[in-house]
Amino acid sequence: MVDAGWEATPAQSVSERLAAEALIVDVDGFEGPLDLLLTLSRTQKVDLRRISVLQLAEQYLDFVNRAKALRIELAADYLVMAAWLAYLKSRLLLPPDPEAEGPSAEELAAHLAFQLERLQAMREAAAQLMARDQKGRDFFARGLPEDVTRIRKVVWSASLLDLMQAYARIRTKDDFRPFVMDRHHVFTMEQALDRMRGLIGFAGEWTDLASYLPDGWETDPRRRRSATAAHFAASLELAKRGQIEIRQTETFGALLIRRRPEA
Amino acid sequence: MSEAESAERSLFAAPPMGEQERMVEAMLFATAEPMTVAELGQRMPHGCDPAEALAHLRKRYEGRGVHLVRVGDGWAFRTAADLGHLLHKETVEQKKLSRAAIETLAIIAYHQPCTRAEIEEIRGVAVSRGTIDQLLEMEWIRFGRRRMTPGRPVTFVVTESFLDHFGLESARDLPGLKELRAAGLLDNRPLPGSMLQPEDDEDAEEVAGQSELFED
Amino acid sequence: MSEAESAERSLFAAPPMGEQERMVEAMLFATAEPMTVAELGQRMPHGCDPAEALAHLRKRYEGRGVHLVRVGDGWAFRTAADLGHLLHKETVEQKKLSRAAIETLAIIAYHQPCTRAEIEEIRGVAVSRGTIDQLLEMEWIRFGRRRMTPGRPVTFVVTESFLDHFGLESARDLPGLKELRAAGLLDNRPLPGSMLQPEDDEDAEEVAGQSELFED
Repeated sequence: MVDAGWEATPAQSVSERLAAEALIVDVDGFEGPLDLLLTLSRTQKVDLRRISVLQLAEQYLDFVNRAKALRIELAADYLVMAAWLAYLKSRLLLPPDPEAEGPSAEELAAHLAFQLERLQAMREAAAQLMARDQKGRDFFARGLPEDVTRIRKVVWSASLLDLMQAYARIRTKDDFRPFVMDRHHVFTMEQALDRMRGLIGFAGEWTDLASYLPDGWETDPRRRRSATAAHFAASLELAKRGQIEIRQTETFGALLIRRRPEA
Repeated sequence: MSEAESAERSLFAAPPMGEQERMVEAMLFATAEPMTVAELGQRMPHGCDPAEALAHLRKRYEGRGVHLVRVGDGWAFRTAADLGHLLHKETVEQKKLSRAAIETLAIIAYHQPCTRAEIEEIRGVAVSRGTIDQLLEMEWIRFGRRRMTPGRPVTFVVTESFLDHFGLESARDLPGLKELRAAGLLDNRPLPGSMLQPEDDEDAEEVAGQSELFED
Repeated sequence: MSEAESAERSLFAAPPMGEQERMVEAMLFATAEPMTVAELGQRMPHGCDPAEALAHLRKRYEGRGVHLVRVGDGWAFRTAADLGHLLHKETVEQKKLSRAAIETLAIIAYHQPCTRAEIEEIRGVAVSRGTIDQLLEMEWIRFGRRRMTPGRPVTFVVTESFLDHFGLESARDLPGLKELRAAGLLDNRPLPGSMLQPEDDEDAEEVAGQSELFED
C-alpha cells in the first residue's frame, strides 16, 4: 500500500502545474482536508487500495506550501493535516525504530488509504442513491388521499424540531436574564453582627468562630463560605469595638474568639 | 405483428392501447383534481385516444375496491361506496400546539417523571390547568408515580404514543442541550441586546390571561 | 351462493379473499402514506388475512400504471417509474440538498445507527449546522438509540419516508450495500493510536466552530 520506492517529484508538465494552481485557487471548494487528499489522489491514477501515501503526503504538503506562497489563508484543520502528514512522511522515510511504541507508519498510512477509500465509496453510494427513482419526481403517491387515520376532530401537530427548539429556548432563557445577584446564599456582615451581639455574652471561654455559624449554613460550601466571611468580618468589628478578643495559633488554623473579660 | 414491427410502428404511431391505459391510470391516480379527457390527451403522446383508454380502464376497475367515476367534466378514482366504512372519512383539523403546551411537553420529556411545580420552575411561569389537560387528552403524557415528598405530588411522564408521534425509541434518545447546539438548533436564540423585544404573541396572550403573574 | 346466503355467511366467517382484496385496495388507494399489515387488519372484519390479500393485489397490479410496493413495514400504491414523465407537472419544487447533506444522508443510511462523530470522521470535516437539521425536518432521518459508549452520543437512523422517497423496501436494499460491506468499507475502523481526530462527541463539537467555513 505504501510505495516506499517512490522517487523524487518528477518534473511537472505545464498542464499539471496549471491544474495544481487551479486546485489552490479553488480551496474554498473543498470540504476539508480529506476531500482535498481524495482529489489529489486522482492524479496518481491508481486504485485507491494501491495508492502511494508517501507521494500523496508530498502532494498535500506541496499544496500547502503553494497556498502559503500565494498568501491564501488555509483553515486550521488543513494545517493540522499537513503537520500530521509531515510526521507520517518522516516516519515512512526513516527506518522503523524498534523501540517506538504505538502504531507503525505503515499502519497509519494504511488507515489514511482506508479513509480515502471509504469517503470515495460513500460519495459513490450517495450518487447511486440520488440516481434512484425518487418519489415526487419519478413515481408518485396518491394525489387525492382520503383520510384513513383515526377519527379525531382536531389533530394537534408538533414536530420533533418544535419540541427540541422549545426545550432549547427554555434552557437558554436563563443565559440572557438580566444580571441579578443571587442573594439566596449570601449572609451579610450586618446579619452576622446582629447574631454575634446576642451570642457573645455567653462566650467566656475561647470558642471556634466556626461554631457560631447559623444552622443550615455549615454544610453547603457556598453558604458556609459566605457565612464564615460575614462572621469573621463581624468579629473584627466587635474586636475593634473592644467587645471580644481574637486568637489564631497558626496560619490557616482555627479562629478562636472570646468575650473580653473586662467588657 | 412481430416485435420488430411493433417497435418500428411505435416510432410513428401512438403506443398500444394497453400502454395508454397505464398512462391514464397513473395520471388519474397521482392527480389531486379530476382530469378531463382533453387534459389527459395533452400529456399523452401524439395520436393517443384517452377516451378509449378511459373506457377500458373503467371496465377494468368495475367491481374493484376503487372505481373510475365521472366528476363534472373530469374523471377520478373514488373508493367503492360499499367500502367507505373502512376509511372513516371525517374532516380532520390540523392545529399547531401552543407554545405553552409544547414547552410543557418538552420539559416533561426531558425531565420525566416531573411534577407540576418542577415544570413551573423550569418554565419560569405557572402552567395553566388546560395545558396539562390537553396533553393528557392527547395521550402524549400520563400520570407517573407520586413523588415521595411532602404533599406526595403527582408526576407526569410521556407515553408510548408520544414516542410514536415523534419517531423516538425512548425519551432517553432525545438529544441533550449540547447536542442541540451542535446540531444548530439553538441558532434562533435571542441576542443579549434583544431583551426588550416582545416575545411571540401566543405567550404574551397567555401571560396576560391569568396565573402567569409569578414570572420572576 | 345467493346474495342472502353470502350475507349470512359474512356474519360468521371472514369475507372471501376477493372481498378482502377489494378492502385492502380501497384502503391503500385512499392514503398517500404506507400502511402496515397490522393497520390494515385493524380496519378489516375479524378473521381477515391482509397479508394474503396484499400478495394477491400485488400480483394484480404487476405491469400496470400503478404498483403495489413495500416500504419498510408498510405497503403503498405508487405510480410506475417509467410513467414519471407524464406526471412532472405535479411535482412540488424540492428544496435542493447540498452536497454535504447528500453525503451525510448516505453515510447515515449505510452506517446506521450512526453518531455525529462517525459522520465527521468519514467526511473528514465537521457536520455544518443545518445539515442534520434539514434532514430531520425532511423526516428522512430520526434519532436512534443512544450509543452505549462514553458520552452516550445520540445516533441517527433513516426513516420510512426515506425508504418511501427512494423506492426502497428496506435499508438492506440500499444500492451496493453488500459490496461495500464485503469490502470492509462499512467497518468502524478507528485510527491506529488515534492521533489525528478525536473520537468522542465533545471534541467534535469544538471542531465544529472552525471547519464550518468550508461548507457550501
